[in-house]
Amino acid sequence: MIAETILQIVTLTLIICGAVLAVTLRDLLSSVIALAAASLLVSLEFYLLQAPDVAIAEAGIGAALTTAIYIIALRRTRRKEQQ
Amino acid sequence: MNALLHHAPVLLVAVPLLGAFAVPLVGKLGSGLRRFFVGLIALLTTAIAGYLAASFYAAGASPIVYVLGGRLSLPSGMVAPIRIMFELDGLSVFMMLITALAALAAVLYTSSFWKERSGATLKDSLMLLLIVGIFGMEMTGDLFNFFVFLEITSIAACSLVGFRVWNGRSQEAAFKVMTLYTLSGLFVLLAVGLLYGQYGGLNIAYLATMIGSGAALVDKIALGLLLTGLAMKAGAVPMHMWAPDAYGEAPGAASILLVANSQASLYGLFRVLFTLYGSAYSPQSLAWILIGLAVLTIIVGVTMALVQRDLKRLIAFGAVSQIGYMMLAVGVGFAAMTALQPSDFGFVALQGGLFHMINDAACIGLLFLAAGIVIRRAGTRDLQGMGGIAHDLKWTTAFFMLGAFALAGMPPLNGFASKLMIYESTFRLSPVLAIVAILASILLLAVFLRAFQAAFLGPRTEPTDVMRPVPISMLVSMGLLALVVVAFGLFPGFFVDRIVTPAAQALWSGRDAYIQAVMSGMGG
Amino acid sequence: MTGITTGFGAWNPIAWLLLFLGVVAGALFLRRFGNKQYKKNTGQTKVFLSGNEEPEASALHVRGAHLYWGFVDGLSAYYRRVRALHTGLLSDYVALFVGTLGVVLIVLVLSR
Amino acid sequence: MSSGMSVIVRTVTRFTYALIIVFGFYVIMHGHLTPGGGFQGGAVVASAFALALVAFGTAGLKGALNRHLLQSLEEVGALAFLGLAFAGVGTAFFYNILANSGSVFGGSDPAALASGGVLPLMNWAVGLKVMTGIASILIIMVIGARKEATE
Repeated sequence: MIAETILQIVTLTLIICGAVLAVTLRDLLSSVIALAAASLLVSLEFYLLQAPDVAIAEAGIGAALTTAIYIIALRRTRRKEQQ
Repeated sequence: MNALLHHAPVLLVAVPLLGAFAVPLVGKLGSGLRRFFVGLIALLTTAIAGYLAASFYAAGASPIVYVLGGRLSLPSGMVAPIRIMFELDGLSVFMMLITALAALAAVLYTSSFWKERSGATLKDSLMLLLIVGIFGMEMTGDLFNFFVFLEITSIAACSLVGFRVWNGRSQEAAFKVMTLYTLSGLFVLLAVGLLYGQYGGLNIAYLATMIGSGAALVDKIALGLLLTGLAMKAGAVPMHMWAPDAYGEAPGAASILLVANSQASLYGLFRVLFTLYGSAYSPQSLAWILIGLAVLTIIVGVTMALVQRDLKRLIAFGAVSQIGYMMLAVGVGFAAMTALQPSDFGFVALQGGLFHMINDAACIGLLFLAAGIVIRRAGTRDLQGMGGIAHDLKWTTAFFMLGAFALAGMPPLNGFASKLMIYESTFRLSPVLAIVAILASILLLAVFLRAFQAAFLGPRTEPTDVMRPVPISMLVSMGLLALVVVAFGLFPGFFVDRIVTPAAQALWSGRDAYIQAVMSGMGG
Repeated sequence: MTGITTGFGAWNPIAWLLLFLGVVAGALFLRRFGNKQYKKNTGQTKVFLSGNEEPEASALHVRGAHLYWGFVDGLSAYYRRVRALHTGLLSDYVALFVGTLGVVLIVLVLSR
Repeated sequence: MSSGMSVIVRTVTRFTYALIIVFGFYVIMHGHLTPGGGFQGGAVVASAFALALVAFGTAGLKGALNRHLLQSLEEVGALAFLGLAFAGVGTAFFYNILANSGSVFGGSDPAALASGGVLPLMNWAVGLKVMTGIASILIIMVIGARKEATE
């Protein structure tokens, strides 16, 4: 019980870190990777909350597909965000 | 009860959905066949809607419940407890009729407009999908399904707004609309989640009984989220900014479906206010929020329409102001209903507001469809560059004039009848509101006279488009709406008695019947 | 059957139409007593502009943006504010949306 | 875009590509028994496709896998789903006609792979629609990006 609580707290903290990084990073590719990491952690959190169904969808859509789409879109623009 | 009537509610959603997915496959066989197929689907949908409405009113307008998946018992003998249902009361059937009218007009209009352009298959598919979403929103008895259908309309509407992919302006409008629609969808989803967390159910009737004991803080927050999100999708000021962009950039036939979409959101708002919360939580402040938004919508919509130079944006601001009239009437009805001593003028206000919905769909639709032809002929959307259209397009001119006069409330057309009911009932609550509404209506007439004068009158100008007669299907489509305008104008009593009064009664006193129809049948 | 009664007033389009037709008939009847000396396509019908030549028809057509300028000018204080609201920026749209949500929530939470 | 990414990415993709697809089909196939289903499985299969597309670029696109075919398959998936829903219209829309019928999917063992009536079939239909739909979105995006780059 305690272990699970700690795991959840760690996961949630990391999700927030990933989200903040995704917004603040100036390198857009790193930003996308941070977003993917946050998505994957959200997926883990769904699993911990006993929603494996949602976890699979989140891992597939949030972590894999949106990242791929972002990377494809990034090819059309510059990698660094301008001030 | 025969089989077709029994399945009619779900067929209204299923048939256009089938059409939407079959259109690309049929389209591979030829564009003529595709247009025939889409027209067939639209006619079939309208026929089902008409049949359902006729039998509904003949049977005394008591709520119909349709359970998807039916009753299936597991091998263990347990009956599947999961029920996704459609529930139709007077208001749903009334809204369904509006949508069927708009859908038929839009599909008829579009069947020749895009004959030679690419992407027509996609547009047909998206329009049918939008029709599916609107019908679903109006008929579902489940709050989460309401959200799902709301998202279907959002996605289809955004794609239709950004349909002209070669045009940067339409891409920008689609992006704005998509962001705002997604945000409003998230608010609605958050509210649904709050209610689900609180009461463990998603059925509107079930939630209504649970809220019946008095609203907690969570209920109030959910109500605020639902109210704002749906009012935004309906286009209430100050959240109306997307409406001119969307209406302006969408293809002509899609504009009328966007109007129906806005009205479906308004329907959701009324359903939440009157059925989901209703007598359980109905402070006067809620009515005044609605009235305040409505007055802002009326004033800003009309005055901004006056200074528009773009014909479609001008009509769009006119459409925004009309949303204000409906919200004003229903707000007044809500205030009268929830006052310590309910007064009868509230019922008249509800009747007027709902009657104005179908009138607005017909008039605004007529204006948008006529404007589509005018813009194609003039080669520009700028009123400054137009003139003399009336020399060539006799029928279009007549239809535009009819729509403009009806919308501005000129007797004996339909807009006058519904606006009269709104004025008279609003006057009883607060004379100032009625005066604002009347002045705005006069200003609306000025707006459309300006558009008419600038686009249709004046000397003949050289058209940029090749001179071709307006296709028959477009004239038939506009004629259908014009027929509604004239018929509802000349015989308002007939239609108010038949279709508007059951809808108003569903709001005024139908909450218990709506709940009972589901809750009493839950076991069997 | 054709009309509606609101409880405070009534509206019958058929009666209105009959009255309207009656008024039109009366007006046409009165028109018959008018001056019969009027001849088309003569100097009688020419536009009189202080003796100046009549301009081309296209020059006389009032374009869309030129109507009601006096009205708009009179309300310029109002229009300046409302137009400033319509920036066309998505962030402003969202800000107004969320702001409205905030106001609605505050009113709802405070009431009853 | 046609060039693709570095050797590391491509090598890893070669190893994981088939695994992801097999897992996706597993999720679709067992949708009525275990967590997941048509949507999730379809998304997983499509993510394998996205991985290949990002790693190898459009060079990895074989001629047979063009977007017209994918879009047609997507429509077929959607129509199959709706057709199964329409099949129950004798009782109610979405009525499970095969359940408890004693036929292939109508067995009485609730844990068997061939159980659940029309549910596995609907999972396959949804899975087909989702994987082909997302794949065609990706192809359209890649082709659009390439066109912009060459112009």
